Amino acid sequence: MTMTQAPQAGRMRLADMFSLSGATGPLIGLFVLCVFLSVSTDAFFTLRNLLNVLDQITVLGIMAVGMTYVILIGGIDLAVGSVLALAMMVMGYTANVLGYPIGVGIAAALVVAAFSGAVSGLMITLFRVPAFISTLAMMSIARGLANMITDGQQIVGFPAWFSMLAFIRHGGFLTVTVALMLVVFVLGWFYLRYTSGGRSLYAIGGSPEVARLAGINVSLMTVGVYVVSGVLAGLAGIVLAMRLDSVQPTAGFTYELDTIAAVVIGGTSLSGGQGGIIGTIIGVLIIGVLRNGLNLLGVSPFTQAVVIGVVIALAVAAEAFKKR
Amino acid sequence: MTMTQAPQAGRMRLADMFSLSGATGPLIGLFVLCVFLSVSTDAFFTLRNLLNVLDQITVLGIMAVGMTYVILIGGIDLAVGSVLALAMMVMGYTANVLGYPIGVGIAAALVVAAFSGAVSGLMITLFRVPAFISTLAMMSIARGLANMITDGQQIVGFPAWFSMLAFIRHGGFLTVTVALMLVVFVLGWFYLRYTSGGRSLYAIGGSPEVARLAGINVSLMTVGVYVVSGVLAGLAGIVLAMRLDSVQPTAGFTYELDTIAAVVIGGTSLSGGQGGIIGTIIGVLIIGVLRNGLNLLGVSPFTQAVVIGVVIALAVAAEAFKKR
Amino acid sequence: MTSDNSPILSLKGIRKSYGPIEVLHGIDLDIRPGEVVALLGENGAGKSTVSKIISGTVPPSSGEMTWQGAPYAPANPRDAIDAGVGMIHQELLLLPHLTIAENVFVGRYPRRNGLVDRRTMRDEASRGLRRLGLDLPPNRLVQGLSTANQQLIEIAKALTLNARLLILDEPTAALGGEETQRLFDQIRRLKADGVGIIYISHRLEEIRQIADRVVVMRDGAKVQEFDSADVPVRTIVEAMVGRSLERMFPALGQPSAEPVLEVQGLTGANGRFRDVNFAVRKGEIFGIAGLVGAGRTELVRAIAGADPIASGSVHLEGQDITPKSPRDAIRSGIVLVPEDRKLQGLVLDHSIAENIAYPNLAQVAQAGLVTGGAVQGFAGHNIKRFGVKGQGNQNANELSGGNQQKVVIAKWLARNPRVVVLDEPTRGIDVGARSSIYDIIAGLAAEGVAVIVVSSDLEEVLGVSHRIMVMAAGRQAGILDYAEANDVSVMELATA
Amino acid sequence: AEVKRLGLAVTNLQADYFNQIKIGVEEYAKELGIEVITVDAKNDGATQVSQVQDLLTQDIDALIYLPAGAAAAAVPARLAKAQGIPVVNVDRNADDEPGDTFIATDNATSAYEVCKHVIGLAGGAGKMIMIHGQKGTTPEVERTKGCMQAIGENPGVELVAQQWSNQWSQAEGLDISQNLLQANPDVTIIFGQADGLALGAAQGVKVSGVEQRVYIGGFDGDTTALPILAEGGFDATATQQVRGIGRLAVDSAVKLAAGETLPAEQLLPGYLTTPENAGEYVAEHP
Ligand SMILES: Nc1ncnc2c1ncn2[C@@H]1O[C@H](COP(=O)(O)OP(=O)(O)OP(=O)(O)O)[C@@H](O)[C@H]1O
Ligand SMILES: Nc1ncnc2c1ncn2[C@@H]1O[C@H](COP(=O)(O)OP(=O)(O)OP(=O)(O)O)[C@@H](O)[C@H]1O
Ligand SMILES: [Mg+2]
Ligand SMILES: [Mg+2]
Repeated sequence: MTMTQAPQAGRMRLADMFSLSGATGPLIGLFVLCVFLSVSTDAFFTLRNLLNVLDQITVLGIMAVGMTYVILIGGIDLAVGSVLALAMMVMGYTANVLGYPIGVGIAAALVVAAFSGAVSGLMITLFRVPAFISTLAMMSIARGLANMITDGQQIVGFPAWFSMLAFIRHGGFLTVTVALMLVVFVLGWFYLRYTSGGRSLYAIGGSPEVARLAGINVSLMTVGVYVVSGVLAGLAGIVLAMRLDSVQPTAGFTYELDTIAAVVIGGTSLSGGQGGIIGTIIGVLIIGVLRNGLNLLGVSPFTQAVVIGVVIALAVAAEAFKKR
Repeated sequence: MTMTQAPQAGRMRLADMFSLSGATGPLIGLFVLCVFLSVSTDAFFTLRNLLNVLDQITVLGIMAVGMTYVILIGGIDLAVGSVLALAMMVMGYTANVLGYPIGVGIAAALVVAAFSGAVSGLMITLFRVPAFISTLAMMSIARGLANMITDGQQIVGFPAWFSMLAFIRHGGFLTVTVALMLVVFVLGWFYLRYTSGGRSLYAIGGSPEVARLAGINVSLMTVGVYVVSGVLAGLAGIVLAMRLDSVQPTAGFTYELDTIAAVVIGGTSLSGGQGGIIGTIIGVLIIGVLRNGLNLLGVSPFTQAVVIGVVIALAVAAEAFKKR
Repeated sequence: MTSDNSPILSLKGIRKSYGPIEVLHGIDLDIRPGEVVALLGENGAGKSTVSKIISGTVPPSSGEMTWQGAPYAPANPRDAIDAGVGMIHQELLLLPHLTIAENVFVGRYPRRNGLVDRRTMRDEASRGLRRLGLDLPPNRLVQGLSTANQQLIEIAKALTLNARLLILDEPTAALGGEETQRLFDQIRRLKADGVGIIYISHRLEEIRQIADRVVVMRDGAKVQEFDSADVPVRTIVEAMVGRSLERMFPALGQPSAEPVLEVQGLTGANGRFRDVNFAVRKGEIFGIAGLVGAGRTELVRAIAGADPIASGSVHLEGQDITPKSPRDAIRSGIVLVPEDRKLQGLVLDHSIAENIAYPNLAQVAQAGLVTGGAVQGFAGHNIKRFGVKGQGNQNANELSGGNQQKVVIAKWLARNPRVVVLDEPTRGIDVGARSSIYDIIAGLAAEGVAVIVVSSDLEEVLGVSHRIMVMAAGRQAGILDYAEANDVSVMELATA
Repeated sequence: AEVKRLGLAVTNLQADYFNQIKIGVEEYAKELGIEVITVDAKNDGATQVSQVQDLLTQDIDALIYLPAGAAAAAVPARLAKAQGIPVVNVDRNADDEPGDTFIATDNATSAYEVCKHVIGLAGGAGKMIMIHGQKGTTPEVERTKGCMQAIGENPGVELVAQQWSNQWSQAEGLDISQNLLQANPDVTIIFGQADGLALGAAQGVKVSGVEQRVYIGGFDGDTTALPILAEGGFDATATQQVRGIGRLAVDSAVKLAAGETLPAEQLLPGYLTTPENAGEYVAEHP
């Protein structure tokens, strides 16, 4: 008995760590997609292209971690795209117009992003405005503010090293931005799986009332989650600034939909309480690979829209079907 | 006792008919907004301008009725803006490229719009794809198809009477498009308040399982609601074509967010089961008056975004506060 | 026992109002360590409200509490938990998508090196469950567990709290006799450890077994206190309802020989019951008994079209009407009063009137139109008929649990069905109301309706049924006649 | 080197102007036997960086780059140059990383001519409304500059109101003109910074029931707007040589790849188009 018990416990733990919680369907989808692309275009399955895909998902990937938390507690954050733009502009303005060091600009950007998240969170908890509406309002406000900073103009002229963080591949492999994304993934996953705060998010998503009765400070956690989502959107804005070597108030338009799609494709339920970071990573990869692959295949942009819609629906439907 | 009973019953019935169900806060908001605009610009409180506002809300108003149903059953329809564009293009293509009469074009447009809604609805009921995702997918697909019809080009050259439907004010008052919107409002309101189908939508929104056990055909009603939402988006597309005297695959971009905002500002709850058409009309008016007023005041678009965000948040927060 | 200890908790002049309505009118209550105080009263008397105030779930409008001599005013459940108050709420509060272990430890995850210690969590949860005789893998999701099992998990959650004061609000409502005894063993153990316990139940026969003191509430006030549980049930009931109750169970009429509902070889799609055959006659009350998890709920849900059927058929008056959906069943005249009123019976944030109208919209409609007045009128009539304490325009979640149950019954009986299936019909219902529900059941039968009653309360099935089918592990173990049915014969079949 | 494969990164195919350039490039390249890979950034700079990365993995020999966003991002050009691939910027150019050559319509001059023309039609005086494109974008800034010059030369013209659109769209043109005419019913001149805005304004004039003749100028010479212009639906536009820009871009790419140096800027005039000469451009778009 003990002999069979021990390895089983070990196996359990591993399975537990990388629990796909509802993301096996998407994982299979990702796999099928990759096989299909490798067969149909030579350019896809090359190290250079795969590293490109990693580069290209950094912004989405970082935002998706925050969005996973938000959706896990049964909320939604429509403001991430605009907060990204606002944070970008704050950074650019602080660094290139006010002339502070870039580090100060980044700090200012993250503070503003956190503040935006906190405002959304407080509207939800204090004033009982549904998350959809409070973050929709914040989306409009943050976009307006981002534009007002420079009256709609972009800001350019960052030092050369800044943009290179997004493009120099250390060890022929990792750019700083990709490394940043990986760190965010690991921290986001670890918090959710192994801390009591992370576990509480699942309880809140399952039922805020049950969580409250169990002594969880639901309001505080909720505000915290929107702050995290805001900060990560801000961080994504800085990464985007590196990728663009400029900051623009129009950046991140409709990114919220991509981000939500990635999270949900990855198996996190919009009704809250179910899902996780591993699934989200798969969701982000599906969207990234799909975009990249359709470009490599030279599919017309109009057809791309149709294909992306169909794949999103299929990925989620496959999971739902599997469950039955 | 009988003497006080009778009038009270009568009062009850009236109050019941125009029940604001959660929209008194927004109604006050609308009133404050109108007073403010009347004071701050002469151009606002004129018959002509108010008729303009009516003209300008036709598209939003028609879509918002369908969206109210969708949100009432606890769903969401992100595809309305794209379905609007697809229906427009189908109408234009049938009438001006294939050369059928406009009536045929309109019929074709509505059939395609209904079909799009049915596909969303079936994805939700049959394949258990969450509404957010299935309609997000449909949004991408419909936009792609709308573009593919003419490879991204607009279509012009409708007969003169077509566009005049949106502009000739019969009796100095009602354009055909505004009349159409009013008819949609009345039918939408009547169905919801006075038929057993309408009541069932509330039950489904309150709890799909309770509704199912109560013998309501939840799947059928759900598909039906998305079909209605699709058809009304198609109708809104035709109204927009009249207003623009042209059809464009880019039309209706991000209209879904406006529509959802109007419905929720009007007191319909995103968690389903609560709300109604009267509230939605108020929500639509708030958005219409706000846009019109900010333009009359010459507010910069960047500041407009901030103001709109703040007003949305306030309108909904006021209602939530009142409830406590 | 240390009954002369100073109280851990005392309440003084606690009042509570919801809007203009005061539902508690100055409650005084002392709980001492190591004693079990039974809190009794009719539905809506205010028992749950008192418990919620103690556990920090709702704030009192006025009044004071002291905890071990110090002033005590919990602002939220966390404060109460930190002070040492544990509570099992009347409504089940489990998170279906989380594992059993996580549910047991929600909000207080065991930690090692600052991280959640999953192994301890699993082991502890497992141990807690086994004490209650439940052998479920702690990694299983709660989703899909029977109500009884969920109730036991809820109890395990409270037992592992290490509380100084434990409030159990109708913990046994969904349990069978054996589970109840295991719970009592645990309560005795806690008592010995000096934990104070408030025990709320409508099963008065339990009181004598477990309580040290009895407090009776009526309409938001404390009306009587007995210093021992050795009080005749009749006396307690009189204190509760303010009058004497003649009898519990009504006299049953004679069913006709003609079968109405016939179930042939029925097997559930998920295999929780297999090959069930029985027939219910016109005017007959057919009880279904069995241990928790025997598959009774699944069986009756299948008959009512709520769950898919793998094979077999359901016949109504000779016609095959095997339902594919609840809609089918309702059309044929079969209605189900479900086990879980919160998830299956009511839209909690809609009004009572609307809830009653939902399955009856065709009846409510006048000339095809459903007006607000018609809904109120229809509901008002049925609210009166079934003695619901509440107004038609009140939201269902403002009612006490027992009154919610009456609304669910009213909603289904309003449509004059031919077959009525009641799954745990008196769960959480007070004695007075319970006997009136039995009267309703007997009345239905007298009108020629075929009635099926599923209950874990043995006394109830025995008292109200013409025949009793006993289920064990998804199979029908036997059908007993009124004459041959008693606790012993039923239990023999159930454990066979 | 010889150009066999060309990458075309377009801002936003939803705008007719860019769509026409794309068609111009694709058709001409086909004549020359060059393969074109087209990607559409849908107005998003970040998407465009990703797309250019994808183009570069496909071994293109030259890049035609129409920058997305309010102004040109430098990174795509930089990425291409880092691989030794020549870059032809079209429509927008980045100051800090200009393309090897830059092709565009002379926005300011053309806008000046359109405004001068409609002001002339109105008799050199009157109240005027301007409906701007997306605030802060290069064409919006340049066209405003050009038109303001024409206004400045005619002291009788009073610019009574202006408002910005977010998407240069007809629906916005209609609502904005309706509202602005509401506040200023005696306006006689309107400049919409794109044909869509002008068409919306024409609709707005029709429905506001103003009595006086209102002269409307647009910009772009969209293929769908020109027939309407020909019938007098509005009064003037600047027809951009979209197909010409496309052809010039391909030629420039071929030359750059062959090692030639080209002027830093190649500005093509927009042709002032009125109902009289619109027919020519409908027959064959420049
Ligand atoms: N949120 C609320 N709003 C208004 N009234 C409420 C609310 N919650 C409870 N009540 C009322 O308070 C009274 C006491 O309810 P409570 O739940 O305490 O009764 P109870 O004794 O636990 O009854 P039961 O035995 O049925 O559980 C009832 O009349 C109920 O209608
Ligand atoms: N979805 C499910 N997945 C897995 N097991 C389930 C599911 N639903 C029920 N079960 C199990 O099936 C067995 C039969 O449950 P059922 O609810 O029919 O029992 P019952 O006799 O009605 O008992 P009670 O209602 O008293 O709990 C139980 O052991 C239950 O835990
Ligand atoms: Mg209670
Ligand atoms: Mg059961």
